[in-house]
Amino acid sequence: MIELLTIFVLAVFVGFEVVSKVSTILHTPLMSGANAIHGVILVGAILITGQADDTLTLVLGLLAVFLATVNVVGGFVVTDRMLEMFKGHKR
Amino acid sequence: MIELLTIFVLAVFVGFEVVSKVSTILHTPLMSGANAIHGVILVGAILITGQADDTLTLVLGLLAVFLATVNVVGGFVVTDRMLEMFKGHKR
Amino acid sequence: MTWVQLAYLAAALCFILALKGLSTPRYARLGNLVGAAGMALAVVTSYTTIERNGLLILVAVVAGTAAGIPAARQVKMTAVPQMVALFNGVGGAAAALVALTEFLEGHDAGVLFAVATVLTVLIGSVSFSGSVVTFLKLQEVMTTRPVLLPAGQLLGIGVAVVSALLAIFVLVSDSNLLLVLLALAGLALGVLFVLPVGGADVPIAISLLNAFTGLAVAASGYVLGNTLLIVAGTLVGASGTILTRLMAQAMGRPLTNILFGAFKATPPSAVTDEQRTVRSGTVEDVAILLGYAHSVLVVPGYGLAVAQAQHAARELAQLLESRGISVDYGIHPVAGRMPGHMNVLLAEADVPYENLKELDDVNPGIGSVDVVLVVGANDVVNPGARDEPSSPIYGMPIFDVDRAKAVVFMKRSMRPGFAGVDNSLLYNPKTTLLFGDAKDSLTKLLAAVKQV
Amino acid sequence: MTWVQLAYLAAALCFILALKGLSTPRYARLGNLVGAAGMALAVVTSYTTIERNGLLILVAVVAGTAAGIPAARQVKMTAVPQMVALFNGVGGAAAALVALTEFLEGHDAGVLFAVATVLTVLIGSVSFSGSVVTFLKLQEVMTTRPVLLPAGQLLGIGVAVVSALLAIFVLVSDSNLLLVLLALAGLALGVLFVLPVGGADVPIAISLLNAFTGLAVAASGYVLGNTLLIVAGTLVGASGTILTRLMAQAMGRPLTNILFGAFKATPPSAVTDEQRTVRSGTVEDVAILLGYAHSVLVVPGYGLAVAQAQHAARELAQLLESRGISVDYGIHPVAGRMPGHMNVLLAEADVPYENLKELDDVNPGIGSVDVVLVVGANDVVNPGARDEPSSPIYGMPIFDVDRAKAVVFMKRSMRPGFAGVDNSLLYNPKTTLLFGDAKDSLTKLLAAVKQV
Amino acid sequence: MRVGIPAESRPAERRVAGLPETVASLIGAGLAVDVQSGAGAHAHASDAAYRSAGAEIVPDHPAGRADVVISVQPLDLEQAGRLREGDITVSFLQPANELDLVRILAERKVTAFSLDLLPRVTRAQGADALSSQALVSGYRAVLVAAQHLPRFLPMFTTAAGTVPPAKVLVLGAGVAGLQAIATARRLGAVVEAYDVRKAAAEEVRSLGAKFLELNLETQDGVYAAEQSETFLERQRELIAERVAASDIVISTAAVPGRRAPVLVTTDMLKAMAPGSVVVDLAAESGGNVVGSAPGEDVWVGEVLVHGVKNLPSSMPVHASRLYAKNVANLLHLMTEDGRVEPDLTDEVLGGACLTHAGEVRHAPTRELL
Amino acid sequence: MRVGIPAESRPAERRVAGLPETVASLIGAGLAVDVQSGAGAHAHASDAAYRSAGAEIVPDHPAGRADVVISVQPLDLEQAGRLREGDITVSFLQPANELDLVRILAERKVTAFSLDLLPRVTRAQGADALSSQALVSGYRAVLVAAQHLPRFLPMFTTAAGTVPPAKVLVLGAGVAGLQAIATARRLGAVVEAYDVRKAAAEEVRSLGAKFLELNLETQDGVYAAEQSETFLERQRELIAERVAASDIVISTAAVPGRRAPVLVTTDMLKAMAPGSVVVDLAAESGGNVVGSAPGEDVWVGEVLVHGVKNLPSSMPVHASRLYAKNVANLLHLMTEDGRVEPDLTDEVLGGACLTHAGEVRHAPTRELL
Ligand SMILES: NC(=O)c1ccc[n+]([C@@H]2O[C@H](COP(=O)([O-])OP(=O)(O)OC[C@H]3O[C@@H](n4cnc5c(N)ncnc54)[C@H](OP(=O)(O)O)[C@@H]3O)[C@@H](O)[C@H]2O)c1
Ligand SMILES: NC(=O)c1ccc[n+]([C@@H]2O[C@H](COP(=O)([O-])OP(=O)(O)OC[C@H]3O[C@@H](n4cnc5c(N)ncnc54)[C@H](OP(=O)(O)O)[C@@H]3O)[C@@H](O)[C@H]2O)c1
Ligand SMILES: NC(=O)c1ccc[n+]([C@@H]2O[C@H](COP(=O)([O-])OP(=O)(O)OC[C@H]3O[C@@H](n4cnc5c(N)ncnc54)[C@H](O)[C@@H]3O)[C@@H](O)[C@H]2O)c1
Ligand SMILES: NC(=O)c1ccc[n+]([C@@H]2O[C@H](COP(=O)([O-])OP(=O)(O)OC[C@H]3O[C@@H](n4cnc5c(N)ncnc54)[C@H](O)[C@@H]3O)[C@@H](O)[C@H]2O)c1
Repeated sequence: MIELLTIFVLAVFVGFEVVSKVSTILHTPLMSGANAIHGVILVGAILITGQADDTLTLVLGLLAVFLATVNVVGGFVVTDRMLEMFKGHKR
Repeated sequence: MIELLTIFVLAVFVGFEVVSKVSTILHTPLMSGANAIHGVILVGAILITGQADDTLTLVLGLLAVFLATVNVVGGFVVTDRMLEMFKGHKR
Repeated sequence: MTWVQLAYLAAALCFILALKGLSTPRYARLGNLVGAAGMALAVVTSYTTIERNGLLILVAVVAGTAAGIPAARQVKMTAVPQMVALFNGVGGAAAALVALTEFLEGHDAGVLFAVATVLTVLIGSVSFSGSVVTFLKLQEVMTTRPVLLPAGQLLGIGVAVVSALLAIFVLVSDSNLLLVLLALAGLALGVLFVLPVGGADVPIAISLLNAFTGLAVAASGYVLGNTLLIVAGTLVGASGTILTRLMAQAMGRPLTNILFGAFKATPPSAVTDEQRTVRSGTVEDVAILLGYAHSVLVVPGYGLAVAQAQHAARELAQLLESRGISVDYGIHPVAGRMPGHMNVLLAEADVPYENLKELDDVNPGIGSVDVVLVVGANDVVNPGARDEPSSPIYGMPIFDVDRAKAVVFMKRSMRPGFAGVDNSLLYNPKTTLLFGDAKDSLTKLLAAVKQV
Repeated sequence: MTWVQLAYLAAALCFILALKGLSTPRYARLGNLVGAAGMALAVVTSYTTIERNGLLILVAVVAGTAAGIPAARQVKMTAVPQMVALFNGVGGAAAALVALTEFLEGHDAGVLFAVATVLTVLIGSVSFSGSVVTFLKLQEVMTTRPVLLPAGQLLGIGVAVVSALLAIFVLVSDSNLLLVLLALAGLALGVLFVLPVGGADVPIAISLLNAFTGLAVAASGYVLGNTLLIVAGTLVGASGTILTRLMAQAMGRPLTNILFGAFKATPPSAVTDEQRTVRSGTVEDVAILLGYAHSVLVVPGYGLAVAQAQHAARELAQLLESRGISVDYGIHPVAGRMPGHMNVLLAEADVPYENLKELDDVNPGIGSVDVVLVVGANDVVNPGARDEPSSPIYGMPIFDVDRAKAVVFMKRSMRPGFAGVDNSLLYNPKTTLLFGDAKDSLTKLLAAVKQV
Repeated sequence: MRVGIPAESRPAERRVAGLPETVASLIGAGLAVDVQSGAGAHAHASDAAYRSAGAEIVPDHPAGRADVVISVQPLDLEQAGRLREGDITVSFLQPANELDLVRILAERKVTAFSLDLLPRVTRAQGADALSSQALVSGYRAVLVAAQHLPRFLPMFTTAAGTVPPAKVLVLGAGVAGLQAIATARRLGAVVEAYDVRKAAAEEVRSLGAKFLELNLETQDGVYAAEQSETFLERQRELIAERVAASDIVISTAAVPGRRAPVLVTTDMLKAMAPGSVVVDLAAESGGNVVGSAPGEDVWVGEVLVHGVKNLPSSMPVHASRLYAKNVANLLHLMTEDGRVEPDLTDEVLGGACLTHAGEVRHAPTRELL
Repeated sequence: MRVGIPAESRPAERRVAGLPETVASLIGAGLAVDVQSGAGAHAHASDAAYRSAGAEIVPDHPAGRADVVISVQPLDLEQAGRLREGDITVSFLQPANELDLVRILAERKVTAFSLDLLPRVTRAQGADALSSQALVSGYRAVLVAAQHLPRFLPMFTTAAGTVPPAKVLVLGAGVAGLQAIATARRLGAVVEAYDVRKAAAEEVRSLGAKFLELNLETQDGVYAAEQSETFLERQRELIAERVAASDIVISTAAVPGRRAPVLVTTDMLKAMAPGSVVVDLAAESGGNVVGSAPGEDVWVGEVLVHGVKNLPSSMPVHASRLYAKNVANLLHLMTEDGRVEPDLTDEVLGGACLTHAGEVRHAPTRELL
């Protein structure tokens, strides 16, 4: 458990540090990319559905899988589209 | 074990990120401060000496405790002395 | 330590690198791809470990993909924010569902597990309903103005208190029903949170909800004992929080305004003059506009002289030119207060004569100018002189900057210029106003452009 | 999850914050204190968990303190680097001892444990012996020049191979003796590593050894299953590595030169002209020098004119002035290539006449000037004109900038000025050289000062 | 209709009211243009150049032959006597000094425009010859002062010692004054300026010069009016102090239609450092400096007072170019389909019109007659 | 010892070799100073000012009474005839033009220093009157040109059209040329320059002006020497092209001890736009421009060629100040304990010394005699 907490603390720092100097122009893509990343809940959804044995949990689980997939797939694709506009421009 | 590895990876990132934008004037104090921090081996030395039951390990352990203490104490003090020169100057 | 765990660790690494990449223009796109790769790895890995329902899960994934891709593909660039809000919402819902399911399934672990579950469900629901309302606002299905319920403040506090109580009861009683009720309370809280947020603040709200979802995912990671979820969720939670603060700063709004919007009785002063709205931007907005322009026209006027901003203007122009952006100066025959006023100043600042353009050089091609920087000029760019025969300055030739792609107006106030006539260009939707002394603004702009 | 663990976590947090603080001038000192507090917490916590030998440990700690504090207190500021090297070395030794002891004590765990032990011992010994040699070099107990053993390259490779083999044998055989031998091999390796490093590179070597020690500590954390050691050690290892790279960059030396110094036959070209060394700084060094100055004197010369850097110079001066630093310009009667050359340029850049000072205004008080920025001037600050009757420019009055507290020289090369005479000021220990076109340098400096 | 451009006949006038480029633009508007031979001589515009721009070169003054006569200086009485009813003349006519001429113009039912009367509104700026010629005067005034000053204007730090920058005081910060400020600053002088108009302070500072604050009420409005006694007292003190500290004084203060205000007295001049130079741009309208006379250099002790006379003429090429453009812009305002038919209800044209159909339209002039 | 400062007697010389401030510094060095009454009149230094600086005012030329005579222009033959053996004179003596004077100075065993011969080494800069007076000339040359040009130098965008900046070409970028470049640029002109010296390109650019590249071998060294024929050919082409494109040409090219090179021919002048102005700073040493004469304005077609004569004299206060400082610095170099005793083995003093103890020490002059 202390390890998980340590991981949490360290991850907070990494999250802070990594983002702290982003330029304004990247705010929206970064938000969208981060949004896609938290779609990793899909993993959780899969795991839980993969061991569901009654209908309720199965249904809930499948719903979670569906929603999480939308989050992941849509998130990455829409971020990529936004970032396309950086193409061709160089500093 | 995977948790320890995760911690290691995250700590590497934190270490990288935290230092990556330090200004030249702080190179030496930062090195010295980091040096003091790795004196945390003192904790290891204490723990191991604290359970030593034969003379060899006890002697080795105590030696480690002594050396680590020098590292810690000297490190922080010398860093502080270096940083004194920043005092009184404001931006 | 199994290969599954190592794969998860690799995925977590990918996510860190993705966020790092997304923070620098040059590597942003690559970062996104790395993130997607990490995600694929994580999903495939998790799929290999499941016991049953493989096919159903596959179907759900395919269905989600089928729903997500076209939505993301076909959305117009202007509608991206609401799309992001929606994706965020479903993510939050998924997290809440996962925790709920796990809770229903039967729970062995202790308090920490229960706390994590409760947090996940609550935050997930808030995030879901909040995001949905945001989506509706941005999509203009409902009004974009702040919605102030009669007793919004009280209501908000009330629901928050109820949620807290419910959460405690869940922890104490372990009751499934209460957990579902908590989810409902969370939904209500999300709605109440977002309703009073006005147009310009919505993106900040989305970012905040995004961070919330990240936290929910991290909490669900505790529930499931999965380090990947913890790392990824925490990353998003932390970076999302910072990002929200940065966005609020960039827009010059105090974060508390948005955070506690629900608990405030007064309407935020964002939208005031309904018919003639002006858009006032931040230095960063303008910096980005400039940083990604191909051609810029600087139109100096008397305000440049008053601010003695000639050196700052030249510095900015040189910086832009060093990035391959073409910069010209449009010198109006009567800009300033004496003939040749601008010439004197710009010569002092060593602006090359070749860069000084006159009306006839500029106006024909002005439609292809990306950004016009109006620095302390006013009358000389007033479209009234061209379009309104009743105007006292009708007939004076002007720079037709309203035909350029974007206009940035630097002045200190909404006061008119020498001729004392109002300038409709200020209200043009193409125009961004940058209030303040021209020298100050240019100096800040210089710093901001360097960071783009 | 016990309070001990939580205390360790808190200590780890302190260390992160300490490093963060140490990276910004404003919080550096606070950062160090936070680190010390974290350390105290960790040590006290660990002390409460021990089974026996409490008193002995206390004695050892007191002895260590008694040895460490005076050493750190009394060392002259110029001798700090060797002190740091020494502290680093004893830390490395301690890590190696801890791992060794744990190994001797009897080892239950598997391969990973053994690997960690071997790494700790090896790296710890390298760090120890390397640091000691560095110390001796800096203390000038032995020569500061690179020591190139006859077959240094071969020897280095040989010892490295032997170490690797020993390490593998230890893993296979679990032999205590072999581990001790490994420690000895590590010591040899450390010596061989540092011997060929020359004067200016020594600090970089210290930094690298520092990072090594961090890694050793992290590895020993694995050995002891202690997250605090892992986190702290890794932090130091990672930040130390980055720092080493940054230092090497700042000094303009490729890191590989130092890393593989031992395996190179040719002497590194670092130290060449023994008597007359120049110190070339980075823009950041100078920015910090300026950012913390109270008074600055700019001495422009012909190079300012050639670079057309007058605008950049004024901008920098204005920036400094806006921070309350007093900035004057020292205008030498014959600076440039025509009478009044500097006046023409500075007037163009709108430098106020009041800020232009002459020889007689400047020289009497020059001792209290914190930084003199010599921008493309040379002859007019050449102390030879004052001190060396044999000099062809003897008798020309100069700015006595060598009497100021620090001098920054901006020029493109070591070439002399108009008079063709060498300038001893370039070799003055107070002088930092900033090579490059004056305009470029000033522009970069401007950006860098903004970040101080 | 035919536009005539005479060679200027008044003494020392070197400008011309039309140049080949403006002739071409008038012809483009459907007009015919006569140019008196040699009209552009001082402005380096040859008869051939006019001819190739489409003008007809005529040997005599075009009055009586052309329908519109444009000139810099007003016509003399003889020339005006040749004008026919309905003819139009455009010139820089200052009615108060030319009452006889005004009478003749009115009698002969000539439509006379004076650029001196042109309203200073935004729309009329293209025709604002007061501004364009003041621009020339302000620039030239500094050159004249620099020429006469036995010192440098800029600062120089040299091996033979440091030369401090010259101190320049500009009195009156209208168009000419502002340009004088700008030019003196360009040459490296330290400049301060004074004006009674409220807006002038900001305008002076916008050129990087120092404005002298009187710390008394100042006046609004575009033109200066007359002042109260305490005000004048304080003004004199301030000016006396600053004049004494200056190496160059350039005075440009004017009140339209009135004598120029006297700002610098003989005592003030005597307090100046020997070798100082005063350039009085207002000399022709009475002078801001006691004792200054137009076109003359007067020594007051060791201080030189240069009274300016027709400074724009000293730079005929560009002065003519700006003036010709002003006149052409004015003509374009009243020309439609090749006919010059001024609409006197138009604010600009009405304001600039001195006489029309036998009537003197300018009220102050009507009173003087 | 006694230093004498005469009132300059050569025509149109308005400078003076000592001013009250330098007189004070000489007295501070233990010398006595005689000043001829009225010596400082043009430089606005009164007899009273000299007196209160410690000088004695004498009615006549101090030659024969003072031990050291310092002047701007060399003494005339009569004055030189009054000098006694061992007397010292310091002036701006160009030996090639004053051979009779040199003979008298040598005969009378006078120690004569000429600032024209002063080595241009770093140590001597404080006494370098060639530089200090060239500074004045370069500045004044631009004022003269601007004064004569019927156009603006700066660019103006106005309601009456845009005036382009004047194009100025400076030939010869020595001290005077560089200062002319700087001054013209200050006034807003577009400046280009040409010189044969290699280092000049960088020096010209260091003032923000454009350097004309010949793309042929250029010369090293401080002073220009004579050139090859192909070089001269290419140079002529380039100059012809750029002269034609310029509104103002300021020529300053000189080769010490030689006639100035002819750079601008009549054909080139004819290709210039009417109204252009050429200022020939080298007019006194033969002229860079064909037909230029010192002190005269010559019209070549519609181009004005102004041959310069003693330009520093047109700004006597500061020109004198710099010159007086130069001379004082030179005297300080040879004064010890109130005695002026030049050590002619010193590089600077030896180089500047023309005659000593009956001997002409300057080799080229010796050959000419
Ligand atoms: N050129 C001539 O010869 C001449 C002579 C006389 C009159 N005029 C008239 O002057 C006008 C010239 O037009 P223009 O566009 O140059 O000037 P303008 O129309 O007078 O506008 C100047 C603008 O600059 C802004 N400003 C003033 N100080 C500022 C500062 N420190 N920082 C930022 N902005 C500042 C003012 O707005 P805020 O107050 O909101 O900051 C003002 O709206 C024309 O109407 C022309 O007819 C010209
Ligand atoms: N003022 C006068 O009237 C006059 C006239 C003639 C001669 N002089 C002589 O000129 C000298 C003037 O002294 P000074 O100190 O001004 O000049 P200096 O001694 O000639 O030194 C100028 C320095 O600037 C550097 N430099 C050149 N271009 C540069 C660039 N783009 N960026 C950065 N640095 C650049 C050069 O070094 P790098 O090449 O290494 O960059 C050079 O060492 C004196 O010896 C004086 O006697 C003066
Ligand atoms: N509308 C336009 O576009 C336009 C065009 C040109 C000029 N103008 C304005 O016209 C005004 C006058 O310009 P002008 O050059 O013709 O002025 P002017 O020649 O009539 O007077 C010159 C200056 O002298 C000042 N003055 C008068 N009495 C004074 C006194 N006693 N002491 C000190 N100063 C005194 C006046 O205030 C004025 O600034 C200015 O405000 C100018 O901005 C407007
Ligand atoms: N040592 C010092 O401190 C010091 C002081 C002052 C001047 N100087 C140097 O002395 C040199 C001469 O200065 P000066 O002003 O007395 O020169 P000058 O008056 O003798 O000549 C003026 C310029 O004309 C140029 N010139 C000659 N022939 C030419 C031709 N055919 N075409 C074009 N240009 C031609 C010369 O190169 C010179 O630059 C310069 O290099 C200057 O830097 C040195």
